Amino acid sequence: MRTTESRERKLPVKAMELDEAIASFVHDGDTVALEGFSHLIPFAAGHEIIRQGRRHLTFCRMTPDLIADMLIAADCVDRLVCSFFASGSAGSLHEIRRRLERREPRPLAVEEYSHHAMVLRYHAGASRLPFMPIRSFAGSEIPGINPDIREVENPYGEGTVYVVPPLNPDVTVIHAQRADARGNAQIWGITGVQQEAVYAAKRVIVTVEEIVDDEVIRADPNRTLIPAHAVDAVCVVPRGAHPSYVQGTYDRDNAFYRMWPPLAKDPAALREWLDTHVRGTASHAEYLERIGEEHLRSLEVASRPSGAVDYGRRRAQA
Amino acid sequence: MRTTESRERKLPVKAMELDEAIASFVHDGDTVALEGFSHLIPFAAGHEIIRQGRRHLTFCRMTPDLIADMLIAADCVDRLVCSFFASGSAGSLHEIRRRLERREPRPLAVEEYSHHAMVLRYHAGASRLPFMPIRSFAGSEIPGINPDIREVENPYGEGTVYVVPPLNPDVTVIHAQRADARGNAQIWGITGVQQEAVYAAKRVIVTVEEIVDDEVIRADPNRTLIPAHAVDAVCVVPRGAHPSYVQGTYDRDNAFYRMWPPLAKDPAALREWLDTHVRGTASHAEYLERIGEEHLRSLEVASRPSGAVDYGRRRAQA
Amino acid sequence: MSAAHMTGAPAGTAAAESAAVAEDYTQTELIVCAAAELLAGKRTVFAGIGLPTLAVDLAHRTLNRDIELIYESGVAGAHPEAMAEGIADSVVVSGAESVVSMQALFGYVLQGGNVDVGFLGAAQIDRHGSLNTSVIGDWEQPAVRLPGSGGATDIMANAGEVFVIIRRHDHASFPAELDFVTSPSPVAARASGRGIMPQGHGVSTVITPLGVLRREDRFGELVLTHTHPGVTVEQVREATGWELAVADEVAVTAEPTVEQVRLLREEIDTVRLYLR
Amino acid sequence: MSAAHMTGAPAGTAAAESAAVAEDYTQTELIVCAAAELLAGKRTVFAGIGLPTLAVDLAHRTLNRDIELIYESGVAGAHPEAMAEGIADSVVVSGAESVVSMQALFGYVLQGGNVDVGFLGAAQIDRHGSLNTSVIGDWEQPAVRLPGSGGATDIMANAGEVFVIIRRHDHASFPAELDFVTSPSPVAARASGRGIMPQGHGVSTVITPLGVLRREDRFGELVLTHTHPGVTVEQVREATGWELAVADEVAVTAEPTVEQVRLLREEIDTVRLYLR
Repeated sequence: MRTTESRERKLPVKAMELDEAIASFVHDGDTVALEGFSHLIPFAAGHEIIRQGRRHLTFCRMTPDLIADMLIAADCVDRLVCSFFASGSAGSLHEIRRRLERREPRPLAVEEYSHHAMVLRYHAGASRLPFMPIRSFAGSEIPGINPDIREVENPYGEGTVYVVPPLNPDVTVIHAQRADARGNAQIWGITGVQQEAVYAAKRVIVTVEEIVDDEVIRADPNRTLIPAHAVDAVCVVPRGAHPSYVQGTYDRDNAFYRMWPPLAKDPAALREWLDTHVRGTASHAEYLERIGEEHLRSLEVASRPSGAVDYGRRRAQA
Repeated sequence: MRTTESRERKLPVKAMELDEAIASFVHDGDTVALEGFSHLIPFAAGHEIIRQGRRHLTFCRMTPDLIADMLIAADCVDRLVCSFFASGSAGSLHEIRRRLERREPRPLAVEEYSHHAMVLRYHAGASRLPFMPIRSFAGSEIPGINPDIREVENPYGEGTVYVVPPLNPDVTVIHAQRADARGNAQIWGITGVQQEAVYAAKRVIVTVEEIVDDEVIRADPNRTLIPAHAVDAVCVVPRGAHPSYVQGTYDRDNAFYRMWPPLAKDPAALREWLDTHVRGTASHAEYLERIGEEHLRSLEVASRPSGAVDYGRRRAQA
Repeated sequence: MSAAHMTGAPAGTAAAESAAVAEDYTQTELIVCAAAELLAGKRTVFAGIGLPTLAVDLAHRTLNRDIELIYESGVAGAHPEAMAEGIADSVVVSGAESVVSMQALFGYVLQGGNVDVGFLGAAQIDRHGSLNTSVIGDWEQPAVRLPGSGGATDIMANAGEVFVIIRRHDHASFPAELDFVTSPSPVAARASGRGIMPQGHGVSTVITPLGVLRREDRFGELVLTHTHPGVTVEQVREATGWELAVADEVAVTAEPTVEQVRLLREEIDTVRLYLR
Repeated sequence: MSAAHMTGAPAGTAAAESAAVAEDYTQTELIVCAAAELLAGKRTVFAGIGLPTLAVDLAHRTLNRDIELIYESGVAGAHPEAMAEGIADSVVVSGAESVVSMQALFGYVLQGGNVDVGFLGAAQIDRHGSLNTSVIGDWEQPAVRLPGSGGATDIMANAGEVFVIIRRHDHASFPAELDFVTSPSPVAARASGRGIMPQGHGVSTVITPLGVLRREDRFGELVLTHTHPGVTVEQVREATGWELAVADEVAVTAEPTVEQVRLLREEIDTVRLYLR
């Protein structure tokens, strides 16, 4: 038999500044998940972790993306838990490659999974389950380099089933389109693994494009992917996902993504970029000034409204 | 090792009449799931199964509700798979009680679970997994009366973990607010276990309040809980959930629910009700006439609109 | 506990009147008010249907605005405009803060350890707080077929603590041994040696027509802590099917106030669905 | 296969012109058109990024309006208004038929057996269609660290069949033994004796710069069925790191038509992101 530590209880949420939230909830040595599958990547929060100089983090992200190159180059990370080591169509993450291919400037520990396995690790974490079964991995060499991928006997038939263990971050940070002041957060477009990663974590920071009136949230409760009871801090950070995107608000900065691999291929240029854009700025607002208002405006999108549905309100019955 | 039969491939969906869909896709002896957690219970489809006289079904539903009393009294069902044996606040399901307490007029086989276990059975079915782990059942006598609840050793620690097997219905039937003609179905309000039950099934019938233009669905893709590739038939059946409810369209018929237990306590009265309202009507439209337009209008709800969000549309980038 | 504990009571003479003990109240109202008082300071409550609906609503109006109502249908942060006639009533959805999938509700919210208090009913309860909601008699051919688990087994295994409201207090409902263990106490779970131990306390509080029983120790027994007005300790012991432990000092349950009764009758259960 | 197979080609002289073989086309365009032709009759396609994006889009426009584009980001039934620059690009969401959770996508859509064809790339492929996307050299200290699995291991285990587009055809990319087995063939899965067998066929089709290889038998080897115009069977065999099986009759890959090239350049990849 096995008991699991209960989640920490959440007090009614207080909206706060991002720097205060990172200072309060992200500590050296923590296991930190920054999730968002290409969409809604919490870059502003990642940058603030760099500004505050966190060290020895275990960094969890299905698709590490540029934010991983940045955090690792800033020496925040000792260990990477992920299922992909590149940046989608944009190519290599050179800081990660230097660490793994040449151990420059030092090694980086890696726990490697498939995408579905990472989804299931967060799911097991959120559900306080000791493992989740998966159909993948029969014949793959991934279990051979990851002793945490194990097997159980199928009690309903023959043979074994691969299982993966829970992933329970100390802190999960996500970015959402909007929330109310208590932390009920709504997301549309690609919703990624955010709900699972939030419930799996001990502490949760949600950055949002805007805080809206309670009634906006309560008019459409099915869009609330993250209920307030799971959230410790909600921070208003407009354009907080740049250079990734926010469905309906601004598009991915594809020029930035294309610029990154050649830049990050040169360690000195990468560090200079961090000094200028992250360590050399006091806040995300200053970072955005460096990127430039005109460029940011070019990322805006035209409108495509969802239409409304009706939730109804009871009348007295006959 | 174990191989799982693949799902049957779906052709592009054709909208059809409910009687045609039941005739085509529900056969004697099938395992049939009618899901919807108090909300969106597919009563019209259940009544059509009674009209067509299906026999020897294994009937799956987390909360059997009145529809189970009706299907069992009509002698459609040999076996019941569920996690609750009453009708919420409305009390006993007397046809079920007669079968189980006095085996009148004959016994009914039962597979009994908890709610979470039923959710996980559908999840395992939809995911083609041989089992799903659950934290419940330690010390409960439910595993003692259900040999399909088993244990596996925890490969990451000590002790065992209870697991439940997949539930893969031959047919799942659900009711939704709306769909397009291809079968992309949208649901809001309580979404129950419908997505899992649909993906777990070999064949799927979706009844809807209305079929809408493709563009209505595509304006808000996050509301599509059931993608078209999972659906075999979509049938327009207005008020198809009566006496249960459709969020935003009509409310639960609480008078009907309160009427049922005393009625169903008398086997003859129950059979007469079925003869009059179900077997004595040719379609759901006729059933609704028996219920009465004035009564049905009293179930209508006032408007409470969701508001709209923006999905955005790409502009050329700088 | 006195009416002075109640927050939000208006000041002055009217306040004194509404805080006074009600002259006529039913046993049901007494039970509901006792349950509501115990929700002070709780954060997330998994509300079942029936008397718990009334208790949670009353607590929310009088004691604890921060209480979050969670329903197993998938709703967290419900704000019903009318009394819910079921855990999946349309009024718990309209205006709610969130509606999540049942998998998220049972998996992440409940099994994930986010529910402070779960409310359960039962046909039978034993000395350690195991519950029977399945059958009276033998499962294979029961004398009475009860509703079964529903979410109860899952709630017992995962909520921080469980409150039980039970409408009978006699040897049939408080037996030495349950006819069937649907939702086991941590004591029963530990004894089984199987599966994963419950993460919470199990039953902490039982409110009966005769009094209030509590369990302080996760592996301990129920102890009589309150008798209702006019009930003696001896009556409760005689009505219980085992040698009931009794607290050193047994208090008398606070009687409902005028305001509590008014809220229950005139604002909460206006159709007398549960206040029967 | 001839251009006459193509449905939707307009009639008359203009049609004849657009159905004619293009005078200038690149190797990339040849590969993309060959892949598109193989999607006739397929229902649900799990589209990766890069050349598969082009092939699926081209097939959708020319051969198979019923094809359903599924992305591992959670989108099923995408209708992108512009070419997707990633599997989670905003244009695959706007106007899509559905966006589901990643758990539903990987668990129900993919692992549930609803994907007919998965498209994968690879750095290395072996004779049975096992793929390496992890490392060149040793995993502990690789010569080249590749992207790893992403969804590839999951797609190989669960899609009905897998198409591979690979931009090199030499002993390094078609070795006798992979440096690392990221996504195993059913042959490798069976040999391991562990876990659950893949539910699909594994790799059915490999499109390379030299030709097309196919696997008819789930536990069989890749067989050369097509050579691209100007390529000999001997060249392909020499470029392959094992004794490559060759079909009794090896066909020549159909050349892109004027219309296919026009669609690729002027309507699909207007920014030449992948047509480089």
